[in-house]
This record gives sequence, C-alpha cells and structure tokens, in this order.
Amino acid sequence: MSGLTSLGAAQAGVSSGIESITDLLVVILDLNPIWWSEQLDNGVENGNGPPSQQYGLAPTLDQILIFLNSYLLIHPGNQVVVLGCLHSRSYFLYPPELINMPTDMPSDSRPEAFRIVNHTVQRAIQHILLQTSPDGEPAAGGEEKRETVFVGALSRSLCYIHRMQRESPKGQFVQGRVLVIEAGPDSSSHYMHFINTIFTAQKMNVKIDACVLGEDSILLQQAVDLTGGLYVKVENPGGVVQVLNSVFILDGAERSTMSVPEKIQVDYRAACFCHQKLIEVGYVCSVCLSVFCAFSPMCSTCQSTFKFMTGIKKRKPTDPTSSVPSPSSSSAAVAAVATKKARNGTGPNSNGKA
Amino acid sequence: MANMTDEPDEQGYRWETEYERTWEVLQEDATGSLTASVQDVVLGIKRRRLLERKPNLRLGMMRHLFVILDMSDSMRDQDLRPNRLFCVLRLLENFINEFFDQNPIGQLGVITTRNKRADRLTELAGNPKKHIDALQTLRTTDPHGETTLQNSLELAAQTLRNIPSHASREIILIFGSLSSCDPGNIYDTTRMLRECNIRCSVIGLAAEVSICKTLAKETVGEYSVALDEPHLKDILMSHIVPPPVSSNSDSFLIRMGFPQQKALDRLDEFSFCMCHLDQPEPKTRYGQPGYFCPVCVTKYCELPVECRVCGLTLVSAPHLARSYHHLFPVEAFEEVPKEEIELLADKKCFGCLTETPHSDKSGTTHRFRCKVCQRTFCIDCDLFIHDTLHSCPGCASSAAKTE
Amino acid sequence: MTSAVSSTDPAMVDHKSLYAYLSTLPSSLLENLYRHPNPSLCMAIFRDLTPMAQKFVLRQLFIEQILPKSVFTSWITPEGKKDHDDAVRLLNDLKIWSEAPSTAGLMGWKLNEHFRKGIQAIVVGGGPSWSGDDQPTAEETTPKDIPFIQNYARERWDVVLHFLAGLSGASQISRDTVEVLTNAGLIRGSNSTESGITQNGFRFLLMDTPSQVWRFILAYLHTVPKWGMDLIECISFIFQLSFSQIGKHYSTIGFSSNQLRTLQHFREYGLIYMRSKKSSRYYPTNLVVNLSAGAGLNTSAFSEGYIIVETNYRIMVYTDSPLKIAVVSYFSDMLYRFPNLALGMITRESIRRALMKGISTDEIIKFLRMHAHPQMRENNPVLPSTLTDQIKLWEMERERCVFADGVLYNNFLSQKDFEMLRNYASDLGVAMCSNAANKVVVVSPEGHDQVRAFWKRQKKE
Amino acid sequence: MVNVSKGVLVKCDPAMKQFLIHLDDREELGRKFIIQNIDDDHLFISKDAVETLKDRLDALMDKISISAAKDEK
Repeated sequence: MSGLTSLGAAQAGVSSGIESITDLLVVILDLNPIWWSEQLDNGVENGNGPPSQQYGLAPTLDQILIFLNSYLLIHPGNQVVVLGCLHSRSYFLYPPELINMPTDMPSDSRPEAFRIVNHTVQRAIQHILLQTSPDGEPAAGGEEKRETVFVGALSRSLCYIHRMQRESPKGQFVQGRVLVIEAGPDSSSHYMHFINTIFTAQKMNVKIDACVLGEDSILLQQAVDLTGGLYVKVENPGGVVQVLNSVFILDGAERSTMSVPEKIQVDYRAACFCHQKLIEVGYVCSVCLSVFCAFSPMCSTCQSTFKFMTGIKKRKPTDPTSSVPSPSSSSAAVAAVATKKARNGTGPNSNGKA
Repeated sequence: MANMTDEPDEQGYRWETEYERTWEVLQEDATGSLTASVQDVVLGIKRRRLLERKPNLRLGMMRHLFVILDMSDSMRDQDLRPNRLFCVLRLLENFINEFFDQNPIGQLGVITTRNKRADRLTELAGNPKKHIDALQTLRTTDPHGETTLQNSLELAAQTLRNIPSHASREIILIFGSLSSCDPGNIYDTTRMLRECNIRCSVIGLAAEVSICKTLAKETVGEYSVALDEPHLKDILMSHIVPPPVSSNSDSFLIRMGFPQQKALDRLDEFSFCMCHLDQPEPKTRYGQPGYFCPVCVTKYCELPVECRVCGLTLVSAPHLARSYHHLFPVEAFEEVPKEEIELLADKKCFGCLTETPHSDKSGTTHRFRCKVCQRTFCIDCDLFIHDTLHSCPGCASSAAKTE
Repeated sequence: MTSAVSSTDPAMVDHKSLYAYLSTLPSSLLENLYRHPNPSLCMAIFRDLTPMAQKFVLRQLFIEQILPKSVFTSWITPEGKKDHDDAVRLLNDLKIWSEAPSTAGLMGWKLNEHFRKGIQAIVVGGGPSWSGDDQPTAEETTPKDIPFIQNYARERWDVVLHFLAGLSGASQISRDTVEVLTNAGLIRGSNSTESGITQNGFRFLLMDTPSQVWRFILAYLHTVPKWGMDLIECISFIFQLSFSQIGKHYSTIGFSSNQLRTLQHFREYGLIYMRSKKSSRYYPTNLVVNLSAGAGLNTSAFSEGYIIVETNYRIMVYTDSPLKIAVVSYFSDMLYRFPNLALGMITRESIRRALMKGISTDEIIKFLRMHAHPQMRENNPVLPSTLTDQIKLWEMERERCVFADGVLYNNFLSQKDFEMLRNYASDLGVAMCSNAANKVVVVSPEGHDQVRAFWKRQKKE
Repeated sequence: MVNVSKGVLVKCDPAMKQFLIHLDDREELGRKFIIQNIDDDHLFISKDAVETLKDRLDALMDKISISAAKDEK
C-alpha cells in the first residue's frame, strides 16, 4: 500500500476508513388487533389450556421491551428503532411518528435512555390501537383483515437504515439488522414489493431475523433464508423474552461463535398467477416471466400471444457433446415426458405434496 | 462531488468540452457561507439523474450474451491503468456479477481473440463464478498478435444461432486494436448476424473504427468509444439493463421446473449431483442437500441450471422475481408544489422521518409525492427507492391489492 | 482492553478498563458493591464484560436454577472456544459467577444473586429509582445550557493539564489533586510546585480526553481510602454520574459528607459544574457522562481537529492554547508562532527527543490522527504515509542493537555434552541463544546457577 | 573443561554486526571486546564495553542520516 510493507500494513489496519461500527436494530411488531383479540377470545371460549397458553398483547409487549433494554444495555453505541404494523398501515413507534416524545415520565430503576424508549413505544401503541377501532380500517373482507402486512414496515426500515448510513460520521459504519416479530398469518397480496425489499436488504447486507408467534410464515422463511438471518417459532407465550435474549440479541460476529438454530428448509416453489397454487413444473411467459400452471394461448399479465407448443422443448445444444440438435435427442425428451406421466401416480419421491 | 463536471453523455475528449462555470453557480448567501448553494447544486444533479430514466419498454428477459475480448498487442497499451487488459478484466468481473444480479436467468459466455485466432474461454452458462475464475486465468496469459473480428463473430454466432428465438441474443465486443485480420468478407458476417437477429454492440478502447460502426448500426447494437476508465465503466454498466427487444420476435411460453431443496436424511436418498459429476472426487457432494429436478429427479447444487437429462430449465421463484422490477418499475414521483408544502399532514418524510428543509429560493421543496399512495418522501429516499428498492414503501403498506 | 499491571505499586496505575481495576479489589468489597441499592454499578460492570460473557449472563438472568457447566459449552461453536474460556475466567474474577453444584449434581456456574437483581432492575424496571434523580427539581433560576457546561469542563480540565505540563502561569491547584497525580504516577513524588513530570505524565498528555479522565478517576479511587472516605459510596456515586443526562441538574440534598467532598473535588476537575461551593444543584459535564465506556468510546466526539501535517514533515497547529502547543512541541521543533497558528517541523532530533522522554511513535501517530483537522480526514490514510513510515524508521534506528546480559558456555569436549546442556537449558526456558556448529550456548543470568548445578551433577556420574 | 564467562549478548542485523567486528579489529575502543561470535546476528561481548559502544553507534547513526531541518535554518 505505501512505504515499507510492514510499516504500511501496520498503519493500514487503522486507516482503512472504518474505525467503529455501530449496530442499529430495527424491530417490527405485529399489532394486528384482530389476531390479538382472537387470542384472548379463544382463550376464554374454548379455554384451550391455562390462560398462559394464549399470547396477550400486553404481556408479550413487556417481554419485548425487556429485550430492547437488554440490547441497549450491551453497548452504549447500540441503537434501536421500533415499528408497528397493522393490516394495512405501518407506523414508526420509536422515534415516534404520530405523537411527540413524552417528557413527563415516572422514573424507576431503569436508566433514562431505556425509559424514554419504553414509554414512547407504549404511548404510541395505545395511540394507534385507540385510533384504529376495527371499523377504522378500510372496508376489506373479514379474512383479509386478519392477515398482517409487514412489507411496508420492512421497506420503511430499509429507508431509515439507509438514511442512518448516509448521516453517520466519516469513520463510522452503521450495520443495520431487522427483527420481525409476527403474530398473524401471512398475506401474499404484496409479493412484488416483498421480493424487491428482500433483494434490497440482501444488497445492503442487512440481515432479516424472524420470530413467529402464531403459525409458520412462508414469506418470512424466504426473507430469512435469502438474507442469512435466523428464524424461530416460539411455542410457549411466556418464553418470548428467553428466546429473544438468547438468539436474536446476537449480532453479526457472534453468530459464528455462539450456536444458533440451524437453517430451515425453505419451500421456494413458485405460486402460479392464475390459482395462487404452489407448483412444481410451470409455464413462464418469456416476456413478463409470469408463471402459469397450465399452457394458455395468451399471457394474462402482458397480453402477449403464444404460438401453440406441444410442450416438447427442443433441448438447447449448449454443451459441446451434441453440437447439432439431432432428431434422437428430441425423441429422448418425448420419452422423458411419457415416463413422467406413467410414474406420476406411484413415484416414491414425486413430491407433489404441498 | 468530485467528478461533478464530467457528465458521461458528452462525446469527445474532455479538453474539447467547454468548462462548466461551476464557480459562478456557487453564490454566497447572506451569512457568506457557500454550503446552502453547494447543497442546491448537489440536489440538482440528483434530480437530473432521476429524470434521465428511460421510459418503460417491453424488455427481453431471457438474455444470451457472448463477451468477445480482444487480446491483441494493443491491449498492452497503458492509457488505462495498469494496462488495458487488466483494467478491462477488473471491470468485466464487476460487470458479470452485476449482470447475473439483474438477469438471473440470463446466460453468458466469454470468447477471446488473439494471434489471428478466436477461442471460446467459457461456454454459455448461468454460473458467474465459473466465468470469473476463467477471467482470472487470463491475467497470466499475455496478449500478443492481431485480432480477428470475423472468426470471433462466427464462433459466437455458431452457438447463438440455435438459441430459441424468444430469448434475446447479444454479443458485446471489447475492441482495443484498430485493425482486424479476417479470412473472408466481413460484410457477409454482419449480414448473417442481422438475419439471425443477433444484437452486436462494440466498445472501442482506442479510436472509432468504421467497420465496428457499421456492424453496430446494422445489428441494432450500440457503439461507443471509452474516454477513460470511469467512462468505460459507465458504458459497460449500461449494458446491464436488458435491451428493448425488437417487436417482431414472438413470445413463447417456456416450460420451467421449480425444484425444492431437500435435506437428505435417509441414507437411501443419497445421490451424486450432476453439476459436480466431472469433478475429480464427486463423493464430497454425496450427502449434501440439493435441488431435485421435478421431471427426472437429478440433483443439482445451485440454481439456475438447465437439467442435462431432461433439458428443463430449473429456476427458483426469487430468481424470476428478481427481474420483475424491470417490468413494473416505480414511476417517477412528482414534486410537491411550494404552496402545498405547509398544509401537508405529515411534516416528515414517509421513508426516513427526516424533516425536509424549508423550500429554498429556487422554489424546489425537496419533497416528492408518489402518485399512487400520495405519500411524500425526501430526495434521498426518492433516489433510494428508484435506484435500489424499486418499490414504493407507501404503496407497500397500503391495503390496495396491487399485484 | 485489559492491560492490568500489578496494582501493588500505585505509581504504576495503568488500568485500561474497569475490569482490570475491579479484579484487584478483595471479593468482600465486590460483594457489597453489587448489593448497593443503586444498580448503576452493575450496569457499568455489565457493559465492561466481553460480548460472550454478557450473553451468558443475559441467558441466565431469568433462570432460577443453577445450570451445569456443560450447558454453557453447548451454547458455543468450536470457533467460540477461546471467547468462552475468557468469559468464564472474567466472570469468576469479578465474582459474578461462583462454582456450585447444580440440581443434577454436576458442578455448574451460579449467578451472583445481587448482580442478577441489579441487572433485572435495570432491564425490567420497577425497582427504586436512582437516588437524587427524581427529587422535584427545585426551580433553578437560570438553568445553564450545554455549551456553557462544556466550556467550563474544558477550562477546568485544562488547568490540571497545565499544571502537569509544568507551564508557568498555570493557576494553582489543590494539594489533593497533586496527591492524586502522584498516585497516578504522572508526576514524581516531590510535592514542590516544580513539575517533576514522569514518562507516564508525557504519555498521559498525549492521550485523548476521555481516557485521560478515566485514568485520572482510577487514580482518584486509589487515593480515596487514604482520605478515609468510603470507597463503595464513591464508586457508585461516580457511576451514577456517568449514567445521568448532560444539561440536566440534580439536587445534592441527602448526600453523605463523603459524597459532598467528592463533589467538591469533581467541581475542581471540571467533571461537574456547581454555581457556587455551597449550591444545592449540580450539573454533570460531558467529561463524566458515559465515562464507564472507558477509553474506547467515540474519541472523535471530543477531539476537534486542529493539527495539519504535510508530506514535507511540517506541522501546523491551529490553536492559541499554550497547552496544545507545549504537547505538540514534545515531538516537533516549533518554528513560527502566529496569533491563531503555530508552525513546526518534525525532524529526526525532535522525534529522538520524544523517544528519550519515553513517548513511543505509536502514541505520537495516534495523537496526530486523533486531532487531525477535518480537512485531513477526507484522504485515506489520514496521515501522509511518508511521514508515519519515517517516524517509525527513526524509532527502529535506535533499536538496531539489543543488549542483554548473559552467561556464555563454550569449548565443550563432545557434541553430546553440548546437546545435553543445551536441551536442559531450553527446557528450563533460560537458553537465550545457541549455536550447534561451534558448540556454544548463552544462558540467562537467572538460569545460570541452575544450569551450573545440573552440569556439576552430570560431571559426577 | 567447559569454559563459563559472564558478559552481554548483542542481537543485531548482520550489517551492524560487521560494523562491531570492524570496531573490534581496529581496537577503536582501546581493546578487543568481542568474546565470542555466535552466529549471523548474535555476538557475545564484555560487559564494560556496552556504554561506549552505544555512543559510538549513535555517532554512526548521526553521521549517516541527513536532516532536512539543517538546511532550513
């Protein structure tokens, strides 16, 4: 680099421009009022298991605040941002978007910095839940409102991380990480925005972690797998803080020195545009790449017409062995299709199951 | 701010262009500081970059591209640091990564031409690592002899000719020398390229060569001569975005497989993977999980790949989705007029909560509104959304069922 | 982080971190440190732990029963082995962990109850609020703003540094401060005003402000027992200060006499600001806030860049404070003085003079980089590499020959004898150097008599 | 019988070692001070020669290094 290599190298270490890394953790909470209230209802009605079996919003929120305080406690440089997402809207809880910073706070054994974060988040959630009574939401189907759309909150958090990286002083690098705590089921209505946001997170090398309370979420599994994050499904409502404080508090470097839950098998099959059904083999329009489960003469998204095809695709002679598309190879393709149909019913490992 | 003055679009060398009078643009404001007007200049540049976006055309998705690299004596010239060959190799590696990032189901091949002969460095393939390793080996071979345009174009066309017509066929020629030694008549080759609908663009490193110009013009390609390294980088990167496909090529419905990754726990499920079959010891991949082709259940380690047994293109859903943003780009945001700025409900930018500054004298309010969801953003978020995010946070969090 | 020099000799107080200092305290003292109602101390100690130690404590926080040791080893990957051992040693030294039989009979690590309560109070809340924090802030006539406090702090701190640098005209400082400085090993024992600055003193002046304050407070804690003040109360008061907010004012009602005395001391050093000696409100200054992060935290926040170094070894110091110019002149020859600028030249003689004083070139380079003018921070590397390489070369020039006492054994009769003696010496680790060809070995003086005794025994058989 | 002698072990680069040997041959310090030449970068010398040797080395260093400041003044 410069001067005597030994001297230069010793000096290069420091002057590579990055002196200190601050960690910024963005937490996205799922505040879907319908799902949380259902938890209480079915807790009371059919009483499945003792009350501690259900997820109450208040107890879960307390555990999450304990996790936030632990994260802030670890290093004075750590920063936390909290977002809340409902069915159709996302809000910044800390730094608050709707209300302004509360000033009069009862003081207790928590340091001031932690108390400010906790109170702001609690105040903001109260404000949001009071403001959006169930009918406050735009009129959408019953089932519709039960789902949670975290995509909007996710893309806003990437914008925020991008801003923090822009504004950080010269020698400092802000390393962003997003933790999504999801309760309700997935909604696949925004797949386009979802996949673009995941690729952006991948490019900014922002890891997306997922802590799921309700059922498993395919979208979050894909997000975690593509960005190299962690995915944990919490069974016991009381153990949320233990899981958060053991797994999701680990930052980049520590995930190699401390054992973390192993990688999940992600189901990457595409969903066809016409029936939203996961398919194994499909037809893709060469212009707009939309996926169909059966051959149709016209593409529904880009209205381009297709020449009729017999489903036999001439094999591209890309490897040198077969330079000219000899007739034999096309017949091989036909044979392959035939055997597939024969074996379809009985094949041991034809993974047709969802 | 450093290279503020040299805009890539001016042709010709820098000393010919008349200097931009930057010192007149910066005026001191009341307090004598320049910062305010410096900010305006920077914002002005950012705005201009936004407006240059090309309108939305129907883009050819399945791209098959051959890169022909000139390895003649002229590549030893040192006008590009450290010499032309090394500079181009460094930029090519960057280009290949970016190409597969933007066109995951596209395929790329590299051909080198030196000593009056053209040879195929790598096959048309979808795995960037293979190409980059091949380029590494080029660093040790030293360029000499003369290039041959005709042989290299013929070699590329030989493969591209029998690609199914729905996929776009392209050649990028990086041409360092000023002469070419061709066996036959070069114009026959250009006519053949045009008939096979192969789009050929040339990037000149030395000077403008007439045969390259006609070649590019006839095959609807682009011909540009690089002035310096940053300019060369810009030209190379401009080839990343898929070229607007000519309307006559008909579209096809391609049959594709979406394999599932399966962990092998039971012993009887262990299998070799096709992609490492010809590796010295394939047994290292024996127990690894892999993707199983839905038609012929052969195992592959990574996607996208074309199944060697049944010819089915195997790809995973995110790969397809990666090219969506070319087709459904976010339209440019409109600027919030001065008078409306006060009555805006939320004073903060929807994306990053910055309180955007007051509207300055040139009337720009640095606040931009998305036409669909009416959310307002600051200029940095606007750029971030259009350059990398490719989706508007406001629309993503609104309930409208946008597909 | 930890360069714990044996603290028995106070003059050599060189603790870089809280851990190094605390591990020297007797365990009974540590025990009631954790029992102290104010959890700020537990917080400071927790923040000073290594990342893995912190994670172990957090995982144990809400688990009552004792976890066997094997649980902790199952939590790490093979790569984390070294961090795991450091964490175990660290937590044992600080008495946070103690060995105890777990329910299953295996030996496990027990988390100190008081430490657990302290951390839980911090993280969960609900405990008693920190003393002196929530008294209704009596109406302060004109609350001081932050810039005022920062100026006051810098001014008072510069007085201490002026005295240390031995500049004439430095206003007098109290006898207690001189005692603390001697204890910190920064000035020689003589309590005459003439500055007998030691080598550590020079290096102290070159350090950035937060680590200076940190080292000073550690020395202060060492001298507190001499003044008969209660160490625990003093430590917890300091850490409570470090977690307060700058710009707010706190009341001093209900403070013990010890705390009031500490308050007066800190007022003199500029760590807190009080309107007058007897005022009942005090403002923590930026020197003491987030002190517990030790020397590591954002040094850039403190050092406003005022030094420009050029590739022709000329150095420009944009300041008028004699202190800054005095410090820079330790390693450069001052050529010209202007009202707001001092211009100097770094030469071989100036660097050798600094090396004689015991300042190392790494400290000089770190000082220059820390106070580099914002304009210089643009380029990478910040300091011109020709300068830093040359400075290092001048340092290496002085160390071309390394002299070390030794005892020479030569003209052995047989190769066998030579090898036997050499192997014995090297097993003992006292063989400094040896050459098989001409059968010569040099042994360190300490090892000499053992080797000789060994040789005599061999000769007898 | 094995010979034992006390002294000072000098570790230095070969070039500096040659300079020391040169001093020893020409008895610049009044008498021979090298007791044993061990290997390329180690010498064993008598204890009392160390101080004068250091000054002589500094003089050498000053002689061979040009200083920019001198022509400045």
